[in-house]
Order: sequence, then C-alpha cells, then structure tokens
Amino acid sequence: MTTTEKRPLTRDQMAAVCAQHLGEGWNVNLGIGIPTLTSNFIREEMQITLSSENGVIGYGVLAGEGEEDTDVVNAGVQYVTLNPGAAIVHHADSFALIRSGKIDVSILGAYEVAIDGSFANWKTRNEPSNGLGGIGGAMDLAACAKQIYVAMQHTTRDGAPRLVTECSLPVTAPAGAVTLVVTDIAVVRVAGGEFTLEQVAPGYTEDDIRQVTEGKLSISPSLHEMSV
Amino acid sequence: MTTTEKRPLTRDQMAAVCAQHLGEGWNVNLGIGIPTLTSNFIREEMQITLSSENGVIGYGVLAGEGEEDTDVVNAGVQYVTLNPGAAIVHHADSFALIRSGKIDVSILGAYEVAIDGSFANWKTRNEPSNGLGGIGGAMDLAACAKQIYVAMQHTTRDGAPRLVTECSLPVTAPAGAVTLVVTDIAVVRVAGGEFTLEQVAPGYTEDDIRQVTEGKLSISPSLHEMSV
Amino acid sequence: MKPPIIYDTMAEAVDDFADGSSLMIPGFGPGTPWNLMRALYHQGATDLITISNGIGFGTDPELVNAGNFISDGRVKEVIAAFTASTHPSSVSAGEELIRAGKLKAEIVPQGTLAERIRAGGSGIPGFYTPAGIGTQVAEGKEVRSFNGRDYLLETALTADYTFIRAWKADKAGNLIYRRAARNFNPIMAMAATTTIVEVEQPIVEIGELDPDHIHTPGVYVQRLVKIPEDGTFVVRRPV
Amino acid sequence: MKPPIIYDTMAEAVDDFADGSSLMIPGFGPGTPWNLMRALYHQGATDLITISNGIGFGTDPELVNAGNFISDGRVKEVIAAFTASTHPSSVSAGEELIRAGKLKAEIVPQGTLAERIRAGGSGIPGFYTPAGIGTQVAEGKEVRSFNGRDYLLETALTADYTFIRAWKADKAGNLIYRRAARNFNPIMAMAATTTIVEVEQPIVEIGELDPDHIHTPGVYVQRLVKIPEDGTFVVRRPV
Repeated sequence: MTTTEKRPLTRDQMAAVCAQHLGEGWNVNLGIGIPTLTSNFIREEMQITLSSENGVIGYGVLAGEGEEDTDVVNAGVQYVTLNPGAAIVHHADSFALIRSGKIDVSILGAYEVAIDGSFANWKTRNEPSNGLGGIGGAMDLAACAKQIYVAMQHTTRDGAPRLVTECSLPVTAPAGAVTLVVTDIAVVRVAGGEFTLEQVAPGYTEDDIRQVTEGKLSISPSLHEMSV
Repeated sequence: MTTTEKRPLTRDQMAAVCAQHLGEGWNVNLGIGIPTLTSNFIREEMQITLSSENGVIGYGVLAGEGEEDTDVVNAGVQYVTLNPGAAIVHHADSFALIRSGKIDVSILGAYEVAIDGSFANWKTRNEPSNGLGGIGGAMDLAACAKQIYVAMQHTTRDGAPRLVTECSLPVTAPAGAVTLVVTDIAVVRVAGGEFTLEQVAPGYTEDDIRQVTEGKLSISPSLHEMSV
Repeated sequence: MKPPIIYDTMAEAVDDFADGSSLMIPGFGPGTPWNLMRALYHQGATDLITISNGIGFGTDPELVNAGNFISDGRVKEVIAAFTASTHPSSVSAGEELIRAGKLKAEIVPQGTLAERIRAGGSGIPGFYTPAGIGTQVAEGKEVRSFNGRDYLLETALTADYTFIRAWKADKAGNLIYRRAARNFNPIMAMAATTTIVEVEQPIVEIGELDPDHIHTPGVYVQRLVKIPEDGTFVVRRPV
Repeated sequence: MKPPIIYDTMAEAVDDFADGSSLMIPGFGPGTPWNLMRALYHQGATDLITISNGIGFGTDPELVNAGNFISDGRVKEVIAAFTASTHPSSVSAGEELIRAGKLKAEIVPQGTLAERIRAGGSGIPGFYTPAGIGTQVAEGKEVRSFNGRDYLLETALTADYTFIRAWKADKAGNLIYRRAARNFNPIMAMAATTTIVEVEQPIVEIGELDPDHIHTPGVYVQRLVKIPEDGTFVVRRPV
C-alpha cells in the first residue's frame, strides 16, 4: 500500500465507486444525494435498470442543461433522461415493485451505519416518535431490496465516526439491511456483525480508516486502493 | 287490476324491467344471464355507466353478429360494444372500483332470495365447504355495491318458490344485500325483513304471486301491472 | 435488468417447466395464453397447482385451459373463482374430481382472487376484504372489524410461473394489452417467479413503445415468444 | 355515470371546499396541482388535514403546497413521508410547529403511504407490510408474522377531497398523466370523495382518448378545470 498524498473522494467519485459495485443486469434504486449521481457512471453494457420511487422504471443520466423534461425526475426530483424501454407506473405500483423484492440494490444516504447492518437516515435527532422525520422510500427499500449500499461521508463534520457499533439515531431498518458502505475514504463490507475494510481512498492506510471508524473493523485479504 | 291472459315475462322483458329500475347517472354492474341482457335496454339519456368485473368501464349494447371485437366482452364473456368514453383497467383495479362502493347497483342472477335480503347464487347444492362453487364476482359485488337487484325466475322448474323465508343453499351474502327482485311474474322490494309486491306481470294477481312466494309478502299501495 | 429471452417457439419457451409447479393462468375469454397452454399440455407437465378465474371444462384440444390438465389427472390443486358450473346439468371433470375428494380445490371470490394475486406481486402478505363475510368462504378465516364493519383476512398468492397473453411487446419485455384482454394479465405478470409471454404482434425494438402506455413493465418479464401465424389469435367463440 | 362538471376557473372549482376537510395532494415535483392549490389558498380554507408526500416549506406564493397552509396555521394535521428536512440546518415552519406540539403529524414510509391510499380507494381497510418493522414507525402497531417474517398492520387512507394534475382529459373525466407526473395522482383520484382535476391540455370530447391509454377512469372524477394559459404549467425548478 503506497503512502502518498491523501485524496478523499469527491461526491462524483463516490458515485463512481458505487457504480463499480453493481452487478450485470441488476435493478437498482438510487436515493437522494450522492446515490442519484451514480446514474452518470453506469456503463450501458451492464444492462442496469434504474427505477425511482416515483414510478420511473428505466431512467438514465441526469438531463443536461436546457434538455430537461420537467415531467421526468428521479427520487431526488432532479431532471433525468429516460432510457429506451422505460416504463412509468404510479406510486403504489412503484412500491409494489420495491416490496416484491425485485430491486437488487438500493443505494441510500445515511447518518450512521452499525456493525449489525442497521442504519439511520430519517431523523436528525434522537427524539421520541413525534411524527417528525424524512423517511421517503427508505424504509420500504431497506426492508425489501436484496441489498442496501450506503454512500456517505466517513465522519460527521465534527469528525465523529458514522460507522458505529450501534446507531445513536432512530434506525431506518434493523440488523441485516446494509451490506456495503462507500465513503469518501473507504469501501467497507458489512456482514457477520462487523465491518470489513475492502478499499481505501488514494493515500489512506488501514490505520487512517480505523481511527475514524467505531466498531469492529476487519481487513479484507484483498484490501486495495480505489480506482477512481 | 285487470284479470286477463297470464303473460309471464320473457328474459328480454325481465331485462327491460331491470333497466326501468336504474337511476340517472348510476354506475351499474350486470351479472351473467338475464342481467347482461339489460345493457340492450338502457336509454342513452340515463347516463348509465356499465362496468364489468373484467375491467371494462363503460360498455354498451351487445355486439351485433359480425361486429364482434373479440377483445371486448362483458362478465358473461359475451361480445359487447364499447361506449365512447370507455376505460379499461386490470382485474385488481376493477374490483378496487367495486369494493370502494362506487357501484350503485349490481344486477345478479340467483337461486334464492330471502326476506332478510340474503341470497344464494354460487352453489347448486347445500353441501359443506368443499372448494366447489361458482362465485365469480358475486360476493364482492354483494358486499360492496350500494344495492343488489336479483333477476330470476319466480319459481324453480318444479314450481318451488325462490323467494323464501330463509335460503336453503349457501348464501352469497348475509342479510341486507338484495333490495329488489325482478322475476318473470313480479317485481318485489326486499326491505324490513319482508317482501313487498310492487308490480305484477300482465294478467297476474296478488294471489297468483302469493301462491308461489314463501315468506311474508306485503302489497305495495302502488301495486301495478308491469309496462313491458 | 437483463432483457427477457426471446424464444422462437412456444415449445421452447416452456421446455424446462418443472413438474409440481404452480401456474397462474390469466384470461377472461380474451387474454388467455392459449398457445403457451397448448405447448405446456404437449410438454407433459404434471402435478400442477393452477390459479385462474375458472378451472375450465378442458374439452377443446385447441383451446387448452386448466380443465385439459385436470381431465388428464395432471393437476393436484386448483385455486379459482369458478370451480363448479352454475348449472347443475353441466358438470366438468374437475367438479367431479373435487366432489370425489381427488382434487384439492380452493374457491375464492373473484375480487379477492385478483387482490390476492396483486398482493402477491406487491410484497403484501395479507389484507382485509369485506367479500365473503357471512358465507362459507369465511370459514376458518380471521374476521376483524374496522370502523364497525367486519372484514376477512386474506393472504397473498404467488406462483412459480405465469403465462401471459400480450398484444404488443418490445425487446425489453414491456407489454401492452388490448381492451378486455388485459384482465388478470398485469397482476399475474407481477406475481410469478417466471413470467412467460405470448405476443400477438411482432416484438418491436426497445424504445418503440411509449413509456406512458406500458401496462406491464419489462422488469416483470423473463421470456417472450411471438405467436406464429398459425397460432391461436382470438377467442373464436364465447367460452 | 354523470359526467364531471367542467369549471371555467380554479376558483370556481374549489369555491365550496369546506373548512375542516381532509385533502390529498399528489405530486413529486411534477404532477403537483399547483393551480388548484393556489386557488384553495385564496379561497381561505382552514382547519385542514393534508395527506401528501412531503409537507413542503410553503415559501413560494406561486407554487403553493401544504407548507403555505401550515405556515398560516390553517392545517390541523399532516400525514406525510417527509415532515422534517433531512438537513438539520433547513427547518420548515411545519417542522417547528410539530416539534412544539402545535400541529398533529403522522410520518409514514412512502411505500406505505402509497399503499394506504391505494387501499383507501380499493375498499381494503387494512394490509400488512414489511416497511418500518424494527423502527419507531412500528410503535403501537400490530406486528404479525406471515411465513416466518414480521409485518406491520397498516390501515387505509381516504380523504374528502383530492386535487389532481392531469395532462389530458376528456369530458367523461378520463385522465392521462405524462411521465413521472403520474406518481400519486391515480391512487389519490381513487381515494377521495370529491376529485377535482386541473388539466394541462384542452379537455377533449368523449371518445377521443383510447380506452387502453386511460390512467384514471372518469368514474373517479367529479370536477375538471383547464389550466389557463397564464397558469402554472411546469415545475420551474427542482423543489
């Protein structure tokens, strides 16, 4: 492992790394934020279908300036393009698709991911149930997609870990939801009640990651630097 | 009341009498048999919408010979015409419409109707539950349409009453379902735990009807002969 | 998603259909997958569970329905809204087998059947419906009151296979049905593990169908096969 | 059915809207009934229950959403999938009112929200869903196991009114939506007692729309009004 200048990933680079972890022919759902950027990094030959909570099945890259169709948006209400072969359904049918387990992976943003695969992304405070929050489609996706990837900054703005032993915020889904976390400095597998470091950003070492990660962190035998 | 030659109604005439009991602007569902013939007797100015269990909303008269569209059928799989303004939905959405209570009346065939408004039309024998029967959409309609009219022969082929104190066959819906019965010889209102004779076929008297009707039969103050 | 596989013949499309499978069969007159049903009949599949509106009489070798398989003893269980004729005089082989205790049968109100299939394709394991309250159909089922009215708990239906009859399809598997041929097709396409589609019109290139007109998104479709010119195109008479 | 009443102006279409009513508001960016919402804002309706995906910030007087009514204290209860921002720094008036206990709020996973609305329009009083199991959302709800997995019981939603945004309509009230503007519109149109529709294109004669292309059958529609040339046609920016 080389020790060069530390270069954390940009949001676009994180999206590109997410795209590298998609399988051929997968049906993919992208959450608001970094995940929706992923649509720009998917190679056509992967035969990926992107579907959005609002019932767009088969969208493509973000629409270029001046080329927006104001009736074509993704889950983040960003203007996107429709791929050939797209289909539109209503909101209930869209979640019928999600709940039926046909989504291979949903990539979501989060505040915290715990070693048991639980994660938190709908409440910014640890307060009792009071009707407040921003759930969107996350709970349906977390409960029903075959896998959940989380794309998020590795730490809070104050430097506190977001990969934790136990979520401090109310969870979006209990244990077993998240399988992979892509951060600005690492790619971490979540399985068997622990984190496993698989990739680091250019210039980062195991120890760099360990210092900002809470909870058990194993090192993958195939640990390598990200190609971004 | 004149006493002339007794002229029981034909099936078409029964359908015509059913059509006379529809209100302006009603959404109407027609069951297999005599009820589906009703579509031929509905005047356009009534603004009736006929919808069928298979998802056809807004069909019209039966298709003439040689004019059948083999993809346009009613609940009896008879070829019908589509009225202008028709819409097609799938089977689950069709019953969503039915269950949501938007059907003003469903006209069904039956073997028996009881004084409490319960009726039987899905099993030809009084046998325990064994998976046998022909329910079709009748139970959904009976539970959810605002009213159920029954169109049937007044007696069995053996002359036994079909308007009865209590159904002898397994019921399609419990008390309170049927509000009106149109037979070949009478129009009978069902309410308040009794039958009320409202109309008789040409040549029939109260006593003629009473002889072939089981269960309490009141006579409407406005009893009159059917206009067919 | 990987696009569906396009087969040249009905026989190839159903070749690996496994004995003992469950099969959803749409159709209400039009919208019946006659060609795939006939191919499966010749393929020899047996020990089936069928889910369909009616179980059919199975007397016509060209318009094959569940009844043809039942008559041959190749069905172990039926789930349908019509398992017996409403005329005592016309009794199907299936009705006789059920009455003799030789064929397991579940009779379901048609709206409940449709909603159970829709639930099966929607990740909803159970729901409440008013249909059947106070009847034999309610026997053994949970009754629950909502806002003072009683409802039955009904559970989802899924199947290993469904055969779908579409009017138009593109190579991505997007489907469009015509008129009342739609009926059970869209919901069964959602509820089966393997959805095999017979298509009336030539299968078009991806992008030729308007996304707003699609009735079944291609994500639900695994196999497509064009109905040949000598195939069964229409219901030739009311059935 | 009696065809829907066609109004000349948005104001007339919402004139008799009663205080204290519940209102379903579709839209996910596109598909929002901006014109009817603005008309209702000026009509003065208050004491509302709103059902919508998000409660909105309500800072734009031209793009009126639930937030505008909330900011004015004209909403007594909200049911939504987003009641608070996901960024601690951007707090809406609604969020502040809810936290202060001055506005009743129910937060619902988006798929559950959609299915509860679809159930409300389908005569299904309750259903089971896996979304929310093991979270705060499950508090106080029945958990039931089907095939070894836990699900939550969720109940139907209906409303007194819904405002619908359609692309095309005919005089029978049949509606067609365009692209992702469809979203909540078809299911909310089914779930309200009075469905009022703003239409982008000129309302066409009965018979001009293909029955196979209809997304919302006219049987669900009570009122239609064409969006005027100077009305709000598009989402002019992501919201």
